[in-house]
Amino acid sequence: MKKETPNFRNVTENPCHMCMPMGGIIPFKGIEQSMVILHGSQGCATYMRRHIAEHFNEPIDVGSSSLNEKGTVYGGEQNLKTGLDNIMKVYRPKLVGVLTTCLAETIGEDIERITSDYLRDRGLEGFPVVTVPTPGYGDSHFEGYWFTLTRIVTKLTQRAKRHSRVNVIVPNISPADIREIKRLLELMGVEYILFPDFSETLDRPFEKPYQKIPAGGTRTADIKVMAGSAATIQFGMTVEDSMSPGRFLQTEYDVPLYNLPIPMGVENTDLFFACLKEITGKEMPASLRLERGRLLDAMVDSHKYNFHGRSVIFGEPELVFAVTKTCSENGIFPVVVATGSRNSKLPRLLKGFLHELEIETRILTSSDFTQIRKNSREMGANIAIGSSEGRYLTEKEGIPLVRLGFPIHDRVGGQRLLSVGYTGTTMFLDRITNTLLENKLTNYRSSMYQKYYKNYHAAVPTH
Amino acid sequence: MKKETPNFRNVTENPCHMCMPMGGIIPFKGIEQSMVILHGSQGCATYMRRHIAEHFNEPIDVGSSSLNEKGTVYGGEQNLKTGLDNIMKVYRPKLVGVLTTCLAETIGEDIERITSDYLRDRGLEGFPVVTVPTPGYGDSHFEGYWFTLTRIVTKLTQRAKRHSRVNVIVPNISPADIREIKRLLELMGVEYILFPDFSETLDRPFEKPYQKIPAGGTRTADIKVMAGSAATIQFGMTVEDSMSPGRFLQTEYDVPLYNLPIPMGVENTDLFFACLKEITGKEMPASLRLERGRLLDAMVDSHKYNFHGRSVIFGEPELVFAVTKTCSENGIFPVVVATGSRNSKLPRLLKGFLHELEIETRILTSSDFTQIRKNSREMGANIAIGSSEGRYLTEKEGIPLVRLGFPIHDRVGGQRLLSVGYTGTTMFLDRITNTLLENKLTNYRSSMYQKYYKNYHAAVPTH
Amino acid sequence: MSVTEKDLERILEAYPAKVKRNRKKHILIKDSSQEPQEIEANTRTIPGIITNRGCAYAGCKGVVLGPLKDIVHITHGPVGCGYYSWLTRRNKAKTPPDGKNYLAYCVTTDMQEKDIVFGGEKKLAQVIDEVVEIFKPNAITISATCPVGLIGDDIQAVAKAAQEKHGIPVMGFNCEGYRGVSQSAGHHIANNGLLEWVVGKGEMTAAPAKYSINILGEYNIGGDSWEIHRILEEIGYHVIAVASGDGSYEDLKNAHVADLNLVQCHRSINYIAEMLEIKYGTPWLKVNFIGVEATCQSLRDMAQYFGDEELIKKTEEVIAKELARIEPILEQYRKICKGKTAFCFVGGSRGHHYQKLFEDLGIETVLAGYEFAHRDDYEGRQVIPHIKVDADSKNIPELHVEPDPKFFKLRISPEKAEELKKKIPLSYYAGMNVDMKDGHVIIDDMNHFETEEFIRILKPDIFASGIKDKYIPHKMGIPSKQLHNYDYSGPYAGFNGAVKFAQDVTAMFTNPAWNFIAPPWKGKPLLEGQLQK
Amino acid sequence: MSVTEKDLERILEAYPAKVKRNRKKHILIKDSSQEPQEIEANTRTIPGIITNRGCAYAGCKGVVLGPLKDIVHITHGPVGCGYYSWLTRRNKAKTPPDGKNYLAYCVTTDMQEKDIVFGGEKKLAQVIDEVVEIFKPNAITISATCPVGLIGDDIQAVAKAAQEKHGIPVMGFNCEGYRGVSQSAGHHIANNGLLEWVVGKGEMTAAPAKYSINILGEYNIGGDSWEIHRILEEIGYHVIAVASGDGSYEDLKNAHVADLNLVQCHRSINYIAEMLEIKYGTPWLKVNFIGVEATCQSLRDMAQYFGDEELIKKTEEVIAKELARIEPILEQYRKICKGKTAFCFVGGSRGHHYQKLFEDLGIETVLAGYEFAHRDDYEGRQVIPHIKVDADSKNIPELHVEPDPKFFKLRISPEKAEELKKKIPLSYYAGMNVDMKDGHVIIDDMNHFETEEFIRILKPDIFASGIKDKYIPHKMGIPSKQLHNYDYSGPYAGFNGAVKFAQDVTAMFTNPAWNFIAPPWKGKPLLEGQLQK
Repeated sequence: MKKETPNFRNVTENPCHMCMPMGGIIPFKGIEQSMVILHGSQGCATYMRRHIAEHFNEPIDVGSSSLNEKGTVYGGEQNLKTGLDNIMKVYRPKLVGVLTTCLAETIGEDIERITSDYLRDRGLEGFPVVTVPTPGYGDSHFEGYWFTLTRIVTKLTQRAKRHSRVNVIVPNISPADIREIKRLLELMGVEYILFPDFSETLDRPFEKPYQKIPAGGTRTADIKVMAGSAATIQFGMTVEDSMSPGRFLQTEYDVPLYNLPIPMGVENTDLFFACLKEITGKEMPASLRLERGRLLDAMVDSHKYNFHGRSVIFGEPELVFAVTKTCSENGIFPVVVATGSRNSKLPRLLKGFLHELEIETRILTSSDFTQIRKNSREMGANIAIGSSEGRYLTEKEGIPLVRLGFPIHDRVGGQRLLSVGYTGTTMFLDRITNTLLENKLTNYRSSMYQKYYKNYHAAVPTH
Repeated sequence: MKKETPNFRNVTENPCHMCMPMGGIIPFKGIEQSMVILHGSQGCATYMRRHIAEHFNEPIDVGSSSLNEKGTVYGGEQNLKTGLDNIMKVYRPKLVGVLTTCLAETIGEDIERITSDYLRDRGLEGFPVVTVPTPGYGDSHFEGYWFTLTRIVTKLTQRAKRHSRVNVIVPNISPADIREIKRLLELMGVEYILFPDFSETLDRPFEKPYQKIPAGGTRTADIKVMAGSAATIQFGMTVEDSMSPGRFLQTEYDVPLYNLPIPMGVENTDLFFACLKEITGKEMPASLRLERGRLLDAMVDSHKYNFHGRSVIFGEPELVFAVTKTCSENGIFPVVVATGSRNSKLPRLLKGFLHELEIETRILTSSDFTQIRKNSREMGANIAIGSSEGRYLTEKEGIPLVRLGFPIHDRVGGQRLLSVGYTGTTMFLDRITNTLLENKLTNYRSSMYQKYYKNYHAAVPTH
Repeated sequence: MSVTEKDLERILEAYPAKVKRNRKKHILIKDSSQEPQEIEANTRTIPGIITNRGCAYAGCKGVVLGPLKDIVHITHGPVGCGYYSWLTRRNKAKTPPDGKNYLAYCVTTDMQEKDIVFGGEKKLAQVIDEVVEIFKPNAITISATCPVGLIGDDIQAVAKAAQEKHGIPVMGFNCEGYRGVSQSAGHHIANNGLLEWVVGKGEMTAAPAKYSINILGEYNIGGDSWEIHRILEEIGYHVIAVASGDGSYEDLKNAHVADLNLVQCHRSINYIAEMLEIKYGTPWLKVNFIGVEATCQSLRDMAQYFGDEELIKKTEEVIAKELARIEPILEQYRKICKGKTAFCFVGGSRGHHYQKLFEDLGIETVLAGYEFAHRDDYEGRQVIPHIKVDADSKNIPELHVEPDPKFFKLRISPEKAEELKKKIPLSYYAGMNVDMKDGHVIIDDMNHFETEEFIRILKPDIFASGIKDKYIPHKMGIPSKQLHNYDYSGPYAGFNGAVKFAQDVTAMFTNPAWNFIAPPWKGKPLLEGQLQK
Repeated sequence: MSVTEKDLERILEAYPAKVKRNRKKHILIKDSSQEPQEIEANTRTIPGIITNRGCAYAGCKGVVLGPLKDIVHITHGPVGCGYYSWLTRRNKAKTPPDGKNYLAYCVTTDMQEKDIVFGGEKKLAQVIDEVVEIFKPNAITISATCPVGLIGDDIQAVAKAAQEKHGIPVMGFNCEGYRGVSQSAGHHIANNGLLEWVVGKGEMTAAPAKYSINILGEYNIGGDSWEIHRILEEIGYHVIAVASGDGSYEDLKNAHVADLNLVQCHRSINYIAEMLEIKYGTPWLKVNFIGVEATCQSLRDMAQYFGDEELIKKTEEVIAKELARIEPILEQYRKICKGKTAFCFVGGSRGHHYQKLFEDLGIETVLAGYEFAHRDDYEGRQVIPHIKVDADSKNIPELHVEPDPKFFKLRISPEKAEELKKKIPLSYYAGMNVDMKDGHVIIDDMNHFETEEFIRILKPDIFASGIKDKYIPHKMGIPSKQLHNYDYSGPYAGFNGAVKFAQDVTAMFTNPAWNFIAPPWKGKPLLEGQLQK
């Protein structure tokens, strides 16, 4: 069974989450020809660009209204308008996102009003500016991501004629994962609107000439008609209704919502296909059945190694949920499951299946790496799954880390990591199994010696 | 520049190659409903099944004529015929391969005559039995593989009406690599006969009921008409003409031969597509151009880590050639390139591009791991690329190993390793780069300390 | 489930008539009312049957010689055989202080076509020279593969000359793959050599400590031998030599001074045990350290042999302590394992030994057999005089030994021996059959086809065998455990090994992947209820 | 290639008129006939321009305070800022024997909405209590982020109370992100605090050894400081303290006893250097350990300062030895680098320093600039009196210091100082502009758009900046080197650093991936000749 371990401390020591506007930037990078500006101190935009760029190895252009002390007193309206002017002129975007920061929120900036005035003043009525209040103290980057999606849909989507396409709303997964989901949809013959689609924009192919805003991203015209879609599939089990774009489309426009886990692991991926079948009536093609079969074959074969795995899984709630499920399916017992978010759905959802495992799982929300480390040690975790920050678990506790999620900055290819669908799950599992094997074989001799040879050696006379 | 380092010793210490019939088994596993029997001691079949099964994690059914001492004196004809009887009865194959072993060859068994007699006696004229003389002392498993392909084509292919399909003949790459090549061909809209196709047979999806001979494999009907194909693309640059199925088809049936390197690395993959364009006139689709662009992007980004790589590459000549090229393209300087095969084409081909690198590369043929290890140490190799046997380079010399090729028995998923095409190359490179990074970061502190801190520390008074 | 004669008939129907007749003799349905039931074993393998048997070379170099760590084992032949027997048995060995542990090395003459045509003796001699120079081993073995015998290379002459030249033992083994009918021939050949060339060559004249023993037929796969050592030494035994897991030339040469030989793998090593008794007077005792009950029984038998009250007491103390420690753990695993059924088809002794361990966990073995055993391994040593030696086995030279004038010493009186034999398996092995239950299947040299068929009928919960047949049951949805290399796990011997085995086996039953083997696109739409809509 | 005024005009045309006017003042085309050329710097960033500048918090906690290893640095604010400044500067530090190295930790109060509404002082005080209990650091800093100042949390009061409670220094820094116009404001705030609360708090009253020095403005990125130490200590210098790479509270509190302060990064640390001179009488010398020639010059300047013949001789010996060692290596790299051109847009000093290293390799810097420098960093300190302090900078408190009654000691006479100033940059920095060649571009606060445009015109062979702008040139086919975190390489300082840099840069030029940037489906069918048909 599992238990929840509260974090009783005031201090956050080595955080496992980032701030809300950080999460809000990513969705805008997944809309075609879109730009984003943060209303606040310029340091916010700089820090976040730095971190996103380091993960994706891409230029991450994010504007800032560069508020200074004067702005804190008299308001930052003029700064934001100037910022918008410059962005419109230099980038010629088709959509602009405006996110707030601690500063703007604390001084009470009304960005919706400011941007409306701006558009009117400049004669740009109808130009899509999406405002998102994302105070850094509000929630974690996870909520920032989802709330931004909801704001975008709220702003752009209009009542539309019913059509047969399916909305597919994805969480902060890798560009490669998004590409894989698109491949799966195409194999199923499902027409879709995938949102947000940063599969090309945040994993840009080398090409000349350089484009300030990369090609790709969900078309705004498509977002507009999401209200008329046959259904919404949203990989957002852990998302609160108030920041759920799928829920919004359901409530506002009666688009049936299938809220699913990220299709990682057999059961979650089956669910995705079952759902597609329910919506479209289409059957899984033979090639996908083969992929599923190969995953099962791999699971059967690797279990002899996997069942030695005691995993600590950390990061954004949605990914953590899917990884925990995948680990459970493979006997890689999740002993610590943690997120820096306050998310309240995650523990409930985890309990939904963890009770079947006859082990203790510690579920940590609002957690930090110091708490995660302590619990990992206590629970004897021997494999960590999550972002690069987990390297401290390796350095301090000798727990090897399988990198997954965001950010990955001490290895290459985080943006290319494939982990969804049957084939992606197989790849993910092979990474896990081989890390367990590597660790076991590296430590094998010393531990074998400790366990079985020491006494023998001591007792045998040397001759 | 590079130099060839001969192996002056008589002893083979930790071999880097296996015997010829081992290589001959794999192609038969890539033909639909085919079985194979080794004519010789039963230990040969047992040992080889064991090794192939451990790599692929699949049942590997290979018959043996189980020759014993009596057979060595009176010949093994009766044993082979009985063996064929049993295989025909129990497996009901559509094709049977007969490979010889040291024993059969040394006592001079004429398997072509024996099997002809057998088919006539049993009234099975026309049933395809492909005989392949593969003495264990003849050549390495690499030559066994190619010679077997040539024998299969020689036996099965018949003059045929010209058609537009393209023969694609693949070396001993992973099932995942074969699937990827098929995906690329399909994206290009090229109709093909891929031979041998063990992409499903040696990486079987879990499915019930169990089939003795798995579904999949090149259809014999397709092999029959390879003589009428528009062209042959053969990934066999290092293959001698005498064992080149592509050369045979060219000489015998005028099928144009495009002998190419394995499509691994930008240049080799470009060559594949250029070749497909030349044959079919078809252009690379946009989606593949994106894949290529992402590979280039990854190459540019990762070079800052890769150029610290000094690689030792070992294994079968064809794979070694492609990997060496890929490493060179990425600044992962190949300092030792080795094969256990006597292959004479490999050194010549390597010199064709290695001269551009201003480094010494040691090229070793007929090599063993003791020689590879010695040369790796002398050349300061810091990354090894090849089969599991290279683990001795890790254990003894601290050189981390990126597993690739056959066999991989100390990690899972060798059969699922994807390394060809633009995307496969990207995955391969990420494995390399991350291994270099892992090794660097693990050893970073101690080496930084050694280089820069030691003196400082010694000189500073402790206070 | 059980197999009826009718089922058997139906299975064998797939074969040609002659094969059917042959195979039928290798398969028994245990029926204690019919005892003794005779089984055919150690006869030629049928060609084209996908057997799991290996060859004489595999038995000689691969099994018996290979684990001796301070010896460099040269495979004389083309490259394959050496490569394929390179560390594949997972015999573990601790490197001694002098560093002489060559197990990680595969050394071969890698014969080429020209060597076949012109003979390989010269190359072999050169390789020996190089090996001496590179490794400075305590001894060298040469194992011949198929072509060597055929082309007439005289490896014994080369060995003799090299031994004189280098002053270390150089031993030739004519274990060409075609000799005999399975690896069993190789065990025999290896054992003859070890007895002739190694045992008795040491300087010791008497046991260096009380309760000095040898362990024969224990190969330290996955560390088994280390666990056995741990237990024996805690009780107070002194192990002189092990043949051959974590063994060495240096130890084995003094094996003649032990007071008792334990025989773990009867099939592979009984030759040596017998000959040691004749030559040096050391009795042998059949033991089985696989399984908790079996281990306890073996320890008690050993104590009985020595008959010392202190030893008996200490034995019981150790057993009690170990059981108190492991039983609560095993009990947890038993909850899951209990009532399950197994196939146990392994080697030449494990097929029997592991039944005991399965039994400890409440798992019943419903089919068992050996790859390369002889009739005595099934029916007990009493049948040995009645076994008809076939042509293939006749070709394996028999070593005839006599009491050693210098070292022979009667350890126990003939009377005492007779008395003990009534209580403990001294110089005796009763075979597997006696332990099998009525209705269960005993099968010799089971092949892939039969494996599949018997699984379909008996639907075992676990299949224990090796890597070659591992994936057939896997693909049929049955967990499959390699008992040759333990799936890179182990040790499985002794008390700690039993716990490890219980853990591994339980994990196989609880592998959640099995939950998915009924694909969701077949059967009822079980997922819809889960869709949050 | 060079940029003409017309080019410049064309580039700036893309901006709204007001922005164009503003940006034009930040860009110079060097023209020595026009000297002095004035540049605008350290003024407000234009909103919506994708600047590379950070904020005051980044400069204070991220740059100056962060590397002090025995202090726990608490970020008081919401979680982001602490997270984003967590080890991202790659300041290396060796853990001292007492284990007090907290660089790997990110500690924050992680303010929540309720803290914003009700104030965060109480939580901050609790966090300090916990930090003291968990870490037992030598000191604690508190760095405030944006909301803290706005909601009126009095971190100084909290710090003071905590200092009294725990008996260790607890220092509050009001470095809210909106203060000043860039991270430069943060440097100033941090330095004021360190001077007021740390330096002079140690027990030392006199330098413990001859040639005792401090190194200021050296952050040990990638191990730079260690290489500098290696050289200095070989010559015979004794380093008291470093501000702040691999530095510590324990060292810094005795910084007042040094006889000379070296200033590496003029921008971030000149405040401290000046104040140390006023307060303790320690002169400062501008040095540059980036580049071989620059390092030699700096070492010679130092020796001149002390004026000791032995020291001068030893300095020359060390220089000669090092050059003899590294020059042959550098010569190899020069063959590839020579004649190439660079952009060098970094920080507040590196934009100048690295030009020297590029020059060592034969690479000409055709565009250079700083993110957050002031006019003196471009034009030289002589302009300081003429700099118009704008409203934003006025808000940063100025610390006014006076000679310390206890520790002030004149190190050299005013006459000697004047004499030295003619030869060495004592208390002086001449700025970057003087080293730039005519026609080359000097640019302040360059943004992504300008980066792209200038690359198109000047086509440099290498672009040196940071991670945020790294991938623009990459995507344009230009190698790009991060000089903030060195792309996880380094050190680049001193002699060994120069070799490392040469190696890294050469590798970028020879990256074979560039060969493929002209895709084969465009242009001539170059591959067909290679097809073996």
